Amino acid sequence: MEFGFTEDQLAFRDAVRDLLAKECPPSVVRAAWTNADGRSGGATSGGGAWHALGAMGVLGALVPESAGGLGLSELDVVLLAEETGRAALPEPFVEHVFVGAPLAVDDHPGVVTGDVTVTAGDPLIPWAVSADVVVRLDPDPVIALGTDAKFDAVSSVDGARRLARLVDATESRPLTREELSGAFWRGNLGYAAQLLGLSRQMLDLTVGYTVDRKQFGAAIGSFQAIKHQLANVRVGIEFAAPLVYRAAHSLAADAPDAAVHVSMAKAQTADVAKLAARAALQCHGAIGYSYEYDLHLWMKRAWALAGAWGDAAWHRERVARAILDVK
Amino acid sequence: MEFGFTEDQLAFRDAVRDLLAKECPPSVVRAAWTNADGRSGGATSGGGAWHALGAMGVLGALVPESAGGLGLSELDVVLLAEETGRAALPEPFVEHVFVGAPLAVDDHPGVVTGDVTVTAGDPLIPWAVSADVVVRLDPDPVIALGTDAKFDAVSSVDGARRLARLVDATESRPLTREELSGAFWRGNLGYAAQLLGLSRQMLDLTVGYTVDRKQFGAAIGSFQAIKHQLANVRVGIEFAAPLVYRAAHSLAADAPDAAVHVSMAKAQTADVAKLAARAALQCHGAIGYSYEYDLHLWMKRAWALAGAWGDAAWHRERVARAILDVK
Amino acid sequence: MDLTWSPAEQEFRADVAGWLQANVPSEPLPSGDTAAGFALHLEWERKLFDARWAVVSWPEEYGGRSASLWEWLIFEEEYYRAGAPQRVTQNGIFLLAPTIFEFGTPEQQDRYLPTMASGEESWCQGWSEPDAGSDLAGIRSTATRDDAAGGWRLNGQKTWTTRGAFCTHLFGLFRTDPSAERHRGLTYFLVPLDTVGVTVRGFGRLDGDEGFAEVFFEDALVTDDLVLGGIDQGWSVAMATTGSERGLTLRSPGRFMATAERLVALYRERGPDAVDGSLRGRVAQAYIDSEAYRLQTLQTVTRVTGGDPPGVESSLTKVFWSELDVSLHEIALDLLGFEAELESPWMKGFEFALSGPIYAGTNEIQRNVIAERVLGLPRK
Amino acid sequence: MDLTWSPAEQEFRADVAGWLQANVPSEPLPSGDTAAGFALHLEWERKLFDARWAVVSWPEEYGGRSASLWEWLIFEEEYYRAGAPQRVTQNGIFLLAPTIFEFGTPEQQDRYLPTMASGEESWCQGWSEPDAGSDLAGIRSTATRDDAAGGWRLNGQKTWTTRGAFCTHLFGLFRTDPSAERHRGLTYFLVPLDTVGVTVRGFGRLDGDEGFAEVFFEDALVTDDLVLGGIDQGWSVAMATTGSERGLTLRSPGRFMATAERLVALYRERGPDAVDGSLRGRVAQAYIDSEAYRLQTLQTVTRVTGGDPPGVESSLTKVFWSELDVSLHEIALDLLGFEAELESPWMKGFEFALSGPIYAGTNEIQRNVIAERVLGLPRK
Repeated sequence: MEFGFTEDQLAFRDAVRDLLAKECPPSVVRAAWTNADGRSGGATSGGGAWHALGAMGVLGALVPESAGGLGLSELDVVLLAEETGRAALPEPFVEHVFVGAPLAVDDHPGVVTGDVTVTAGDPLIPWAVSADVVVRLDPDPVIALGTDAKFDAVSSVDGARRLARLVDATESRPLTREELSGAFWRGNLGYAAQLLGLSRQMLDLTVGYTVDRKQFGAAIGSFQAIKHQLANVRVGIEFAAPLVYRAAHSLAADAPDAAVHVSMAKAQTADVAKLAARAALQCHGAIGYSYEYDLHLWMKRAWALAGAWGDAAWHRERVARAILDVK
Repeated sequence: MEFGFTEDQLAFRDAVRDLLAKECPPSVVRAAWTNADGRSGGATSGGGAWHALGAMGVLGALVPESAGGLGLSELDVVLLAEETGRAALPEPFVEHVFVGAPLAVDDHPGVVTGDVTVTAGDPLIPWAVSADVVVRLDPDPVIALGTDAKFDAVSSVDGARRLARLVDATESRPLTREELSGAFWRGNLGYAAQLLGLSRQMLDLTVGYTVDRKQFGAAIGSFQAIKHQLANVRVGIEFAAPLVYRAAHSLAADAPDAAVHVSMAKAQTADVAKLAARAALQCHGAIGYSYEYDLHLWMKRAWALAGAWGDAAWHRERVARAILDVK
Repeated sequence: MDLTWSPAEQEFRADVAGWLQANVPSEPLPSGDTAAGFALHLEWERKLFDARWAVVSWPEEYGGRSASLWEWLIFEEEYYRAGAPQRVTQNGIFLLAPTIFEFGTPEQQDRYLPTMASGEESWCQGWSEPDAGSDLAGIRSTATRDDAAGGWRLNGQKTWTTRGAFCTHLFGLFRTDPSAERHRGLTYFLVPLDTVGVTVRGFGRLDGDEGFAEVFFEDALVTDDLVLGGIDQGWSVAMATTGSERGLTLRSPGRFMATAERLVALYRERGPDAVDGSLRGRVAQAYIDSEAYRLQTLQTVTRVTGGDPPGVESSLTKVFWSELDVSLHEIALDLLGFEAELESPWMKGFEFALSGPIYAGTNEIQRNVIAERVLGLPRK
Repeated sequence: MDLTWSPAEQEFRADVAGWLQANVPSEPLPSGDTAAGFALHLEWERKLFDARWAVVSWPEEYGGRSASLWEWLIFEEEYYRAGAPQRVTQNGIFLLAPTIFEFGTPEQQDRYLPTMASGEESWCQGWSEPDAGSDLAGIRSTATRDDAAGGWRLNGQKTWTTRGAFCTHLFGLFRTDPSAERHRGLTYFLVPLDTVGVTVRGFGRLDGDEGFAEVFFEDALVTDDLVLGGIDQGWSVAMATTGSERGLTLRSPGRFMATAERLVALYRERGPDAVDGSLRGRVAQAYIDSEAYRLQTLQTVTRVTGGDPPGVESSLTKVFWSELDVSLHEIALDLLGFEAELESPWMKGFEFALSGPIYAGTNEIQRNVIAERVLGLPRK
């Protein structure tokens, strides 16, 4: 029995964290709200962070070595997704690395480097227009492999997450049942990890602010009303993280309960991210409510991912079916 | 439009409050846990408070004047029930005044003075064994008018509330559909009012304790963690009370939505009483957890009444049916 | 207790409802917290004013109908029920006007009230400063006597000024006695925003609208007739205003009843297919809470009409309505499931609702007030 | 990451489960917090000890099996799963024993550990005093040097002493340096309750059991060999103990997993007919939380086994398990509906669960610790 990550896994996480600190500071997230494609590279499609991740091999991490990838498992990349959440990376990271690249690599070897970008949706597809390959889980699970896909764009509360519905694509193939299932649970694991990272960052940001901000002659972080809200967020994070890591292990090990474990992780992280967002905003007060302050960039990503691919209640119902209904 | 009570109604409340302060101090509530019948009179059946209420006419308040009662309405007595909750009166007050006396008075004129005690249950009947007349709402709505009723006693968490199920009674008559409905909603109104009074008393007790109790060199009531818990209870009470009073008005006015209004009141007061109990215990700490301290007497009554005759979720579902389901 | 409306009140309601039905724009106006939307909202305000619906509770001479509190409640219920536009003039009408009625000179009343009611002049609130948010007593902006110029020189900065970038005037507190501490030595000023030395910079809110502004003062001269109440009396004058903000006038039950009704409609559409079995009970609870809020208001109005002024209990109200508003929108978003993240009135309303527990005294401050001034717990 | 148990661990589990299946009383014992029940529980403790299951993680010489933390977790899982009796000796075994192992002399270890493990001597905790509850540094009970008698004279009062009326010994803090303030000048004593000058008065708990005691000291003489750790070193010695109380050893995941399983069984019986649509999701959430608690413990044990001592993070654990325990029971009572008020293991368990957020440092204190020592917020 050992519940922890290997030195290699932690080193990989640290490398990605360092990369994101350099390539994806908050200014990049903010810029993505108003640039052409909502991604990290400014006006051009595919950003600086994206290509740097590609150069590191991360974008093909789950692609078999035989196809040019790193041949890693969900357990090896779960911490990377958490880091991209912490950075609020405006890229289809989960959609590409966890979902799309393994499905598309046979047709598009460029997914390994990120020269070809894959995205995925169920049914709302983020960064669909700027992607090269699109996976749609619902309705009619399909992978659109060519350039003829047509979209209806819709607006998300998260300005970077350029959403669309896939309307039509002739150069496409249906997903097999197995591909669909794998894609769905891997994607949910990735979102759970990102929600965890988003929660950590919202908490850190708020701790930093409340230590500095003075009112009534004291740092507001010294008041119990602030302390206890943030302590509750910290408790929530503490008891969400192991569910995420266990789910990654279960998927990697192809455990029979893997899907239920992912649902547990997604339900818990969706709830804690919403709690973190609410507490962070309340403890910030008016400054958190202003567009110029960064908090809302994280908060809105959290809101979006908490509902995507099944919200907390949906995933809890999956758990309920597994544990409550007599088979 | 006027949302308030008349001078007469308030004076009646004050008189009952004074009576209970004298006849039903906490020592009487505590004694009822261990005496023979669980009531306010010590070893004898029917306590001091009961006869005093009878002498004041309260016990026949809803009985028509033609039958010797005061001929009052639910609106006139709702505040009295609230006071009996505040005092945790160990008597079948709601069961007798709101439910049973109007049903039994033709056979037993003594209900007006309390010489005959009526109780009621759905299906668990409090103080059944010491009562003279018993109303059972479920199963088979029936009023047992004679002395041959047989009971199965069961134990409540509230040691004063001697519970039983009615097993058999030959001297009885079935309730009409109208009697049943009236009894059920009037009883729930009475419980809602008692829950409100219980909540007020638990809050007052806790405010008193936290003002006095010092730890870390200060009254614990000066800490935000205590203040905010108790402020939340106070808010809850503020927005439960008007629902109770409106429900009383609706029953008195025979309004078409009266039953829904009672359900709103019961749902809200059950929730706020549980909140008040939890906050009161937590803010007291260990002393609240001891049997010798009075808080638990109120807390357990609150737990019992919160679940009796439909808990908060049951009553919310009644509201849901009325407002959500397209008729 | 009498829960019926009098024939006169019913007639008043019918008048309001009839006029609104005939006049409320069929398409919602763009947000009043944008420059373009604000202008369109002012047109609507003018229309309201011309029909004498802008300030129903004011005396006739200033454009009102001397409506009772009951009639005001009825007006608000119908206004929200009709889905009529947001009142972009509300900071003036609901926060400043009560103060002018109480503390203003007759000249100030005649000068400012009619133009405020018509929307010809629009007012924003200059309370908060970068270092004075929850703690308003920490205000640092100054007003220094300039006898030569015959007035006061304002210096400093206000911020989080709602719709400040679109308004013509600001009301706010400035420190006139620099030696006084905290709540003392502040004075309440009325400031035209086109005064030389005043600079307004709009900035965005959470929901993307440019609803906030920073206002900078550099030796801006305001004359003596722009002082409201006495010199150094600003705190007590302002408290009367914040009393209004937190009290009865701003958050009418009609707003939450209308939202609850929309939530019920959404539930009827979406709820029966929802996986989440808790939604039904949560919708019912939110509806019960909006009823509770309405009834508690009726109780308060009865008391106030009977001569008992609203007091610190308004902190109870603030906590309740602000949390109810968040809850109503959260439930709606949960009903929307994965579509919750899409642009919609519910998401926009949710973002707005999140400001409720923050502005006009955070709910943390309100809970302190409840604990100390309602329950009697020790300050420290 | 490896989430499988080794063959040796599986064998250990089978041994535990087999023994428990053969030996756990088929009828639950009466509450161990009553005099009669306590005696029956001690018989059970003796049976555990004789089979070397009483203190599995202790060295063999004191009756244990030198079990690893993993094996201890397995033991606890099986113990709760089997519905085996409450451990009435737990305050000694889990709170005092770690302190004796760390600070006791060899003589103290030999004298007290074996009799504690067998239940021959039973220990209660003398921490709280009437004026020192959450604020343990406010302890006023004194120990005064009496050279003539060759020891210390204890005076004062302890209270909220769990099972104090039934135990033979007490461990607790007394002030040896009256001039020292707060945490300084306290000494940790081991006190036989039959010492002359010690009076124990049992009193009732919320659930009606006589589980609490007050202990009065009047010039009670304790000899030097009853000092644990150094004179005036009591606070740091005690903190090691409270570290255990709050940490890994007391609240094993097995307890909450077993409760969650019982809740699932109750839901299967009652849930499908329940009117309350939220119950299904709440049961699932409580199950998820008990899983989260188990997994977080695995994470911690991995870290501790790797040499990293458990730290202030134990405050996170305390808040979580105590609220989870309340929640598990609240959901069960909601499933029971109007029958919730009847005597039942669920109501009894609920009453007990309510003590969780209070004892061993209230959750308010724990949240302060989390904010200050985990998050780094300023103390004041």
